[in-house]
Amino acid sequence: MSFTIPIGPYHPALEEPCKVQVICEGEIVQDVSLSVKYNFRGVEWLAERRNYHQAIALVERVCGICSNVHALTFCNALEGLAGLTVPERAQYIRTIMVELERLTSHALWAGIAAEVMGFQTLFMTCFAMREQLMDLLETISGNRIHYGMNCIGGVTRDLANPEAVRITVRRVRQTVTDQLIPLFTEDKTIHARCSGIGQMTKEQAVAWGAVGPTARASGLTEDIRQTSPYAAYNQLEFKVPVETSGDVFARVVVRLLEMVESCHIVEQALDQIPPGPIHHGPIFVEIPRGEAVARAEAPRGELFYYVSSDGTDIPCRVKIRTPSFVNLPTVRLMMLQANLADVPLINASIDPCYSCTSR
Amino acid sequence: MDLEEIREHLGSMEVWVNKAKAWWLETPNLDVEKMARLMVDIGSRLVTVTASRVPEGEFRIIYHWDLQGQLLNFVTLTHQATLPSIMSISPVADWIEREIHDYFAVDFAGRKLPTLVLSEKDPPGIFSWNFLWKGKEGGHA
Amino acid sequence: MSWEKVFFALLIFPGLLYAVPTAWLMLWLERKFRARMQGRIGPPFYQPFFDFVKLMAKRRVLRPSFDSIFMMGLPLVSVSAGLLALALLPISSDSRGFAGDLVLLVAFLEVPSLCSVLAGFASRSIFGQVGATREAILSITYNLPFLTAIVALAYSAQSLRLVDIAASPAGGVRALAVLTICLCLPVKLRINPFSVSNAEQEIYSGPATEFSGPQLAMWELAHGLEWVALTGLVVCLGLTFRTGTWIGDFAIYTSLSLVLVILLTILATGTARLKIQQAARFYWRWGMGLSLVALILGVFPDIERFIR
Amino acid sequence: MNIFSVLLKNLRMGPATLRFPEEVPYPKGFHGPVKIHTEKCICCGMCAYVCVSGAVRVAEHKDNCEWVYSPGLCTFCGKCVSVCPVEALHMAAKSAPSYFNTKALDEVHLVPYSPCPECGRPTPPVREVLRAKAFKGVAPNVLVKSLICQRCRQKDSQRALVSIQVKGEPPPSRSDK
Repeated sequence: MSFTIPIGPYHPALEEPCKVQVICEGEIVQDVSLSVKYNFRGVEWLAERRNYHQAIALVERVCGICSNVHALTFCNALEGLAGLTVPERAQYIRTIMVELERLTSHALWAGIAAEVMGFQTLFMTCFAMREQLMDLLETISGNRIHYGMNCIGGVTRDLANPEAVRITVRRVRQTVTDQLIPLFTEDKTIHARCSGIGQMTKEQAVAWGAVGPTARASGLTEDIRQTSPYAAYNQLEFKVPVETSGDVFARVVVRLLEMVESCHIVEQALDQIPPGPIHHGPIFVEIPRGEAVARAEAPRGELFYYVSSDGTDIPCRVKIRTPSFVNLPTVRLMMLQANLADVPLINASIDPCYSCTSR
Repeated sequence: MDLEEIREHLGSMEVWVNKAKAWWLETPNLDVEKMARLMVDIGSRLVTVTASRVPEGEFRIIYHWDLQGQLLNFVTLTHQATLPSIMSISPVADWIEREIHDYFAVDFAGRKLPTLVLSEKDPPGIFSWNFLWKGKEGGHA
Repeated sequence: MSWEKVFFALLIFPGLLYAVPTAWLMLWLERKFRARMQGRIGPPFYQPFFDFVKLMAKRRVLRPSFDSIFMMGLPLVSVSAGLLALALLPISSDSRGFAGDLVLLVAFLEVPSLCSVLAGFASRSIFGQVGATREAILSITYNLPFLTAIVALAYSAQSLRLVDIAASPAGGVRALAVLTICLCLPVKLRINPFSVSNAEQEIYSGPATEFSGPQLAMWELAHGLEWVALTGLVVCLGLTFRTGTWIGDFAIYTSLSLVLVILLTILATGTARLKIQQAARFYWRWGMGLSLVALILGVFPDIERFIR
Repeated sequence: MNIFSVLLKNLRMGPATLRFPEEVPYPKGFHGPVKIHTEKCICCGMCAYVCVSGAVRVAEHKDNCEWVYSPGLCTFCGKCVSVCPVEALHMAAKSAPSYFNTKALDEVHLVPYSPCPECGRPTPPVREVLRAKAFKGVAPNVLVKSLICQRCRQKDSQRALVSIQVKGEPPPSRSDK
């Protein structure tokens, strides 16, 4: 006897409205249909009706967790269009901000994953660590989320207290290496829940265009920070963690190792950051006619922006391709023949962001 | 396979243009399925497809492909707001084509296009729903 | 047992007047201790009582009359079964019991789980049904080792009276059997790592998904009484020592029950939820193994003597 | 590290959370509601131009300019503060109080116009900060012109054009432009 279980639109395991309709035979999943339309706000449509300065603040609100990288990529596209060079110091500040944001995002994900497994204590540990990062970002930018740091041609605020960043990052790295990595990889109950479920092969990952940690857990090595560097990434050294088993456990490991790498990047950037201006100069930059694309490695994977301009102060077309938009369809492949108990965990393992997906 | 070979294989008379670290090829009559098959065969990944309006009532469609870190953009135009679907060649296109259908009512021939971001009852093509916008262009209402 | 004693046991100690506050105390202790271990403050001690009052004051959801009979009746049955089970426990040395009260106790302890399965199906929610299915499967899984352990205890004491079992000398059989019962506690109380039938992130609260207001309050109370009854059972069967005075027995019984609650909370806080197959495998392997050894030792006491 | 050692550590360290009325101090440079120094404002309307949610609005009247701010609409992005050419805006170091009605916290500030030194008509004020920034190294006789109203400035340039014409250039015909 097969029966249909609607997981969502409102469900304790999903932070945002999304409906995963699961058709089960017993507790074995036979078919899955996804519906992501509950968060649609028409950001692309709205961006065509606002000037560039308003659009930066608007695209920052596509997502609450990876907000800064949205504004950064949009500004990168506009700077490419206008042919601006951004001062070195601004590039480093941007790098530090996106890496801190990646840490925050991965800490949130690790917490949610633990919560979905029913491991509340680990959830609390992750969120206690995330809280330190949020406080740090608040002292840098003035806001806990939606930092508003990027503008065309640079950043709006200088890094006032690099020592505070260094101290927090060191503490976070210690928490990750001493607590999170051993807990996630050695705990028996977590191992029992994570390994061997939600498999995605390398071929499937390529065909479905998976990006970011989801793809890297399946053996792809692609990372936009290395393949086409932006901000200050071409001057920094870092590894890209890759796992080959393609299951939920691999995705856990990839993200945990990425957190360590992010700490490493921030520390390097703090060492190398040059003094100088943080802004290109004039506040109002004329955007010439034309079109440009920009890509960045958001916490969830490759983020893509396309901007076309007709010479006025309002963009002609803004296209946003978020990482979750290509990662979410792969969930269906992972869920087939899985156990009903694993469905929320598989869904959470790709770190889905529904407000990014439907925008 | 380098850029020129791709261009020759597609039979395009245009030239590759480099704009802001990405390569662009404008071909109004691009054979989309042939392009998709070629790109999949050389191990490229479909990043996304962008649609935008052009004055003649048609749509400008850009296929963005990632080839070993390089971004290749194939620009083409729709014919009577229709293009062949590449979903059977590259499964990523499934959601992408559905989203473009929701936004611009562009038809992708050869597949069903259920709504993705809109609810089932809504007519596709929100970018032409002018009744939504009462404020003056560019400012906040 | 005289009528006065029955009423005393049912209504005062260890029945209604003692059990209900203790149930709330245990629910609070579990929440508070878990909060402290997670670095949080946790609720004040009157929180479960306030929760109960608040739920009782909530408006009832209108349902077809037959459904609401079931949905109010099942938690009430569950609460009464918990109280009855408590009344049977041989807490102090002067409790007498009657022949065969062990069988009755086991039956009463199983009623809440049965009610939960029925409630899940009666609620007509898909999550309730999945939760009920899981609860039913688990109940088969853990009852086999649980019952085998009880049988081993009864066999070694040569009696079906709880008092006789509690008074029987300590030994390998009794230790193994009580250990098996301890193993079954987390799954009977539906806490981590065996909170499969009420897995919040998968199927909301399982069988109790559709319950609200006074009905839910009764479920919460029944759950609290399960805590009191099951920890009490382990203390009564595991503790060979009785002080002889009523007040001393009471103090030892209560404090050991609370210690057991804390131990269970540590287990629940330090683990992730297992899948139903993994939970079943655990009980078939470890629970069954332990209880079978206990049963063999109980049936052939010579082996134990031989080992000694 | 074992999970149980984490539990033990948490027990030893005590709770990391706070009970409700207690709160952590706001960091320096926190993005709170926007505040204005009306005596610095030049009514340029930059803040309203960059505001994404329409929380900051500037309305020009005959003899003053109205600066309206709705914290209920504000996204606290700080764009208006960073584009203000005269640093008339800053952000409070405390978050806005909670509200039931988005309009409850609305603030209206009037920036009075100063009279034009030439014609006496009210004109948007010109501040020394901006003059020092924008007219750096300009001859003093031109610097005086930065204070006059737009109308007088138009008249001024027309007068200058006329004086050029007198020197012998043919006047531009209408059809040319």
